[in-house]
Amino acid sequence: MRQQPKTSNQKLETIMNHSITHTEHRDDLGAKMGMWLFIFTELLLFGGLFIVYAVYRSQYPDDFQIAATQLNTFIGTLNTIILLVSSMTVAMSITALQKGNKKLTIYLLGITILFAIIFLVNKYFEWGAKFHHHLYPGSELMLTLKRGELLFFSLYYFMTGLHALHIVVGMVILIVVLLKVKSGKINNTDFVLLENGGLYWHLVDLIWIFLFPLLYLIT
Amino acid sequence: MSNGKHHITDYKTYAWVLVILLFFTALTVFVSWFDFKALTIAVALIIASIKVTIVLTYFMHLKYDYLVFRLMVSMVFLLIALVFVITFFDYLFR
Amino acid sequence: MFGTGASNFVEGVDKTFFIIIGIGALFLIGLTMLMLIFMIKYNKKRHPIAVQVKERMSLELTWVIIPLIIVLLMFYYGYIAYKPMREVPEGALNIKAIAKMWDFSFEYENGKESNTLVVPFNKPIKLNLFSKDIVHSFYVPAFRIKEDMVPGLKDNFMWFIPTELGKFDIMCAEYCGVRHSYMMSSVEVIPEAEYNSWITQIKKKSMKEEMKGFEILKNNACTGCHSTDGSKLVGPTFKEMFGSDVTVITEDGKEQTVKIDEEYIKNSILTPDKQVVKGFNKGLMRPYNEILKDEDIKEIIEYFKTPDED
Amino acid sequence: MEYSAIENSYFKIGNKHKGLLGWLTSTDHKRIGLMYMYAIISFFFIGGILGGVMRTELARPGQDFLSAQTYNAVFTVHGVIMIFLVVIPGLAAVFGNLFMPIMIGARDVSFPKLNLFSFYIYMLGAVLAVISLFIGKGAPDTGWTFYAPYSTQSGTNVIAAVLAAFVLGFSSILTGLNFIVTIHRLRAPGMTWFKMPLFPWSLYATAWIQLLATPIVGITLLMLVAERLFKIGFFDPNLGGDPILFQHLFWIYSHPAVYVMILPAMGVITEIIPTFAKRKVYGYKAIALSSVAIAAVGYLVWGHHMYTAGMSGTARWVFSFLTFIVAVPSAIKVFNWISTMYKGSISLEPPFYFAMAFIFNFMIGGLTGLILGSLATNIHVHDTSFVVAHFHYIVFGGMGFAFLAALHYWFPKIYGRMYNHKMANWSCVIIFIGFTTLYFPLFIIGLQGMPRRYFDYLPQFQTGHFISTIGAFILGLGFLLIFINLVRSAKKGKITTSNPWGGLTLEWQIPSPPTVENFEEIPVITEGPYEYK
Repeated sequence: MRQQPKTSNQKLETIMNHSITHTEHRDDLGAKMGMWLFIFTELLLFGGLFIVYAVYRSQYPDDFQIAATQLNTFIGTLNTIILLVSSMTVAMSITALQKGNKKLTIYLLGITILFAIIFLVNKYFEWGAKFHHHLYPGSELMLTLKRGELLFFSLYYFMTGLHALHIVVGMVILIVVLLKVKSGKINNTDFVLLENGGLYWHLVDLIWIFLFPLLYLIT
Repeated sequence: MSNGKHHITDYKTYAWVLVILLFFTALTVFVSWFDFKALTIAVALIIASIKVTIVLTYFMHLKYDYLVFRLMVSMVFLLIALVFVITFFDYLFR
Repeated sequence: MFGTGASNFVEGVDKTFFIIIGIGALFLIGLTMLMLIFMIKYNKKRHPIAVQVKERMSLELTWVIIPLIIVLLMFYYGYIAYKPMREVPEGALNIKAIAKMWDFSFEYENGKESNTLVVPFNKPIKLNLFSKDIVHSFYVPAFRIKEDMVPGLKDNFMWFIPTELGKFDIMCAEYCGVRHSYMMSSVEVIPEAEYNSWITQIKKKSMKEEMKGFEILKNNACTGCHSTDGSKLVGPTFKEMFGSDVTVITEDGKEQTVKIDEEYIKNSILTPDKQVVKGFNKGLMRPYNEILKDEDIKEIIEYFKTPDED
Repeated sequence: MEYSAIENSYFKIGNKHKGLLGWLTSTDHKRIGLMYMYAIISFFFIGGILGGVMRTELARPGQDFLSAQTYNAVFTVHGVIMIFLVVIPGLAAVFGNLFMPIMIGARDVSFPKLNLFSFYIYMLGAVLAVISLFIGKGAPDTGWTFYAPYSTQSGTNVIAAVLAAFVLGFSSILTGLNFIVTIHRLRAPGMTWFKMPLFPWSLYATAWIQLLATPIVGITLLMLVAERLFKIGFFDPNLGGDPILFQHLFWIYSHPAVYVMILPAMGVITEIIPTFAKRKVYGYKAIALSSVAIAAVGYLVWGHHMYTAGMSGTARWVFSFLTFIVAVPSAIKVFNWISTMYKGSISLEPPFYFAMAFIFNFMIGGLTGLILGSLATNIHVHDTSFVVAHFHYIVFGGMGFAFLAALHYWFPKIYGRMYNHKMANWSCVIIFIGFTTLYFPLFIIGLQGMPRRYFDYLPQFQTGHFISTIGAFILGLGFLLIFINLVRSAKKGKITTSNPWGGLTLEWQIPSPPTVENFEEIPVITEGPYEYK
């Protein structure tokens, strides 16, 4: 039913040579789809945590509110703003590259990475303060808390910890992207890697948008 | 196979999107000072959902990308919502 | 096929079973026959040229709708037979069933305790289910009932009316560790008059069982692995243990003979794997250094020191 | 002339490296698929031997040659290996990798390097699983379900086993991701969605489950690890946690995981029947869409593993209802398979016998599944050997037989050689008899109240257990026969033509074994995949 030419030996040789130099054919849309699918798994990963949060919040509403007052809303808000602004800069970097402005692209990516570092520094101080007050998983103090408060702080550490891990990963991705822009591997005709790096960074932002009110603002 | 259509978004659009997002951030912080009783969490989640939709649409280019991406994203969010609802068939009626 | 049936739920469960298995068997036999017939009748030898049959939407729809109706029917029967299991009649007799690794115990309304469940014939019984450590499951095959015993879960219950006199097995149906398969007990269904006299006889605890040390051993589920009557379980028995000499195997695999004194008992509670009595496996007991306080260990040693009365 | 096909195939020609290194660094989907196959078959034998050890211990009541602790470790490791290392990657990673790209007319998957990477992640997970047996305080003894709070307390090596499952999940996700993009992007010109063969269709549905369900168990297992390390208290009631929540999260993944196993199996059967009946698949669209329906509804029925777990009454009937709904698309497939045979011209070759055995076993598995889905009867048989029998009928009688069917179906394509048909037919019969003798008695003693995961049992269950153990040995014999037949034929079997069964899907239109790039020219598709004339 389908026309499939019989393979002869000479032709095989050409196939063989072709396969050894095997240049993967470029499929930007496929690459982007792959990134989106990966983002879905990340969403589901955090989705599992949000289910845990929702269940315990429904079981211990009062404890959760009391515990949340101990979090620093100011740092939380600040970090939200940092992430939103960095989301914008990374989105702009794509525009810059599309317009052929390589310098601006690098500049904008640099700013994004800088924001990521500031976010982590903030997080460090925030966690550090809690540790200073002996409020960390496994500490004596934690075990004396009310059950709901204990769960709140456990979730707080687990969720923000996992999120911070994603920030670090995102940062690494952006650094790689930045270097590739610099070397010209990513340019205004082939920039799907930049787009994918940006998508990943936005994912980090998406998750924070939910984490922020659920952890910091329910007082 | 085409390598996707490329829409170039202005810097200005992004700046406006950021302003709107910051506005909603301020709003969610602001409303958290009031007590809406049972609705508190709903209000916070509605604002967060609006923000997430904006990020998805503009920063993540869903508005300009292929329809299939939009379908997939909505399917995934629908699925997460369904899993929540079904899990709570247990916890709300225990 | 089921063995005995001895509660008010047996009829509903068995009926549902036969409805589902009956319809299922009909489909299984019918489709298998069809498969075999086709394999023979349309074999290449007999039927060398295949006839391409046109799809018919109506047929396709038929076998969506008919199975849908059948499964909904099955759901319905399963549901109505199950529904009464969660609706306890008023005036049911309340008994507390407590699981721990690896036994069941029962507490009656007047404070009496027992290791086998004793219930009056033909009276509704409500069991309130508790677990002290991990998830267990209370299963009486003859009654067709089962419910997990979940630590920390409030208002967990099951109920039944025993409809036959006699003794029936209780088994733990949720995997719970080494002695899972030995976590059994039985329900004794006796006539109501007999029950009424049984329930009023509360055996006085022996002096030794009143001791605080024994209470601690029981609450930490030590007695699940260490018997107090001399029988060999997962760990050595506690009976007449104190002061005796035993051969132990140390961490580096050497054999040693030690006298069981206060020091040894304390070490065995805190670091159980350091000196394991020969003939028993290491790694089965957790270190209790975070759970038991020094006072508790003292009480336990006091208990071991006390000789048995009889 | 045909021998040259083997010389010029992906077997002999790889990338710039030669020999073993050429395999280990190959991004060719066929080589990766074959490496998966060898790994999975090895793990299947390890898992099978563990199962045999268990059955032997259970031949009579009382302790025979295992201690209770060892027995518990054996069934845990049997479960972990069989579920995470064998049946979940099984058909998708082996035959999906080997044939899905060819069947849709592509040269490879969308991300070949990622494909090789997921193979290595799989191996890493496998190594972790094996390590968990030997380090620390002994092999894990929690059951493959890792139910909290036992798993947070057990002194054995739970963390390594849990991390193994986590890593393996990651491999599964990446394979799923790769397949979805491949199917979206690399179908040959003219191959619309409804001109795609049904095996890729089933893989597409499977891939979505892999992608969307696996992260949930990933995070759950991470929480379990955190709980063991830091006393976090998510699932420990003493710290306010809820053990039932663990079960919810665990089954949100692990129920759909059953469909990850069975959907590709259904896909394989859907390929085999039309090829041997020489008939167009009856109800192509119904089968394609029922795969998607099973994936979608199947995601939402996890609670039927928990009817007796202490869930609310409402949740119980909701889950029961959804469970019965998901039975319908499975039934549709069976009806369509049998209708495809109607008025066909059936050649009774080994793959077809395996496919028939699959349908029979799958029907028993499915119908007993209805008993488990129904609330009233579930209460009685939940956590008994009835459940054990049921899921082995689905996973082994279903997925396992489909794997064997696929192996015998595509064997000539993979190796370019044919196996001994008579021996293959005999091994099919022996395996079927062994399988039935092994698992059918478990239904009966389960109904009589034999709980699962019991090291020892009451005397009334002895007959059943004894017969079952005999079945295990017959089954082992059958596998030995298959193994001998196939290993011998892979090396020395008769050289075969490119299309020994007369199949119409694309993989039969290229040489056996395929060349490195599959197609010299990407074919243009004009009609559906099963247009027999």
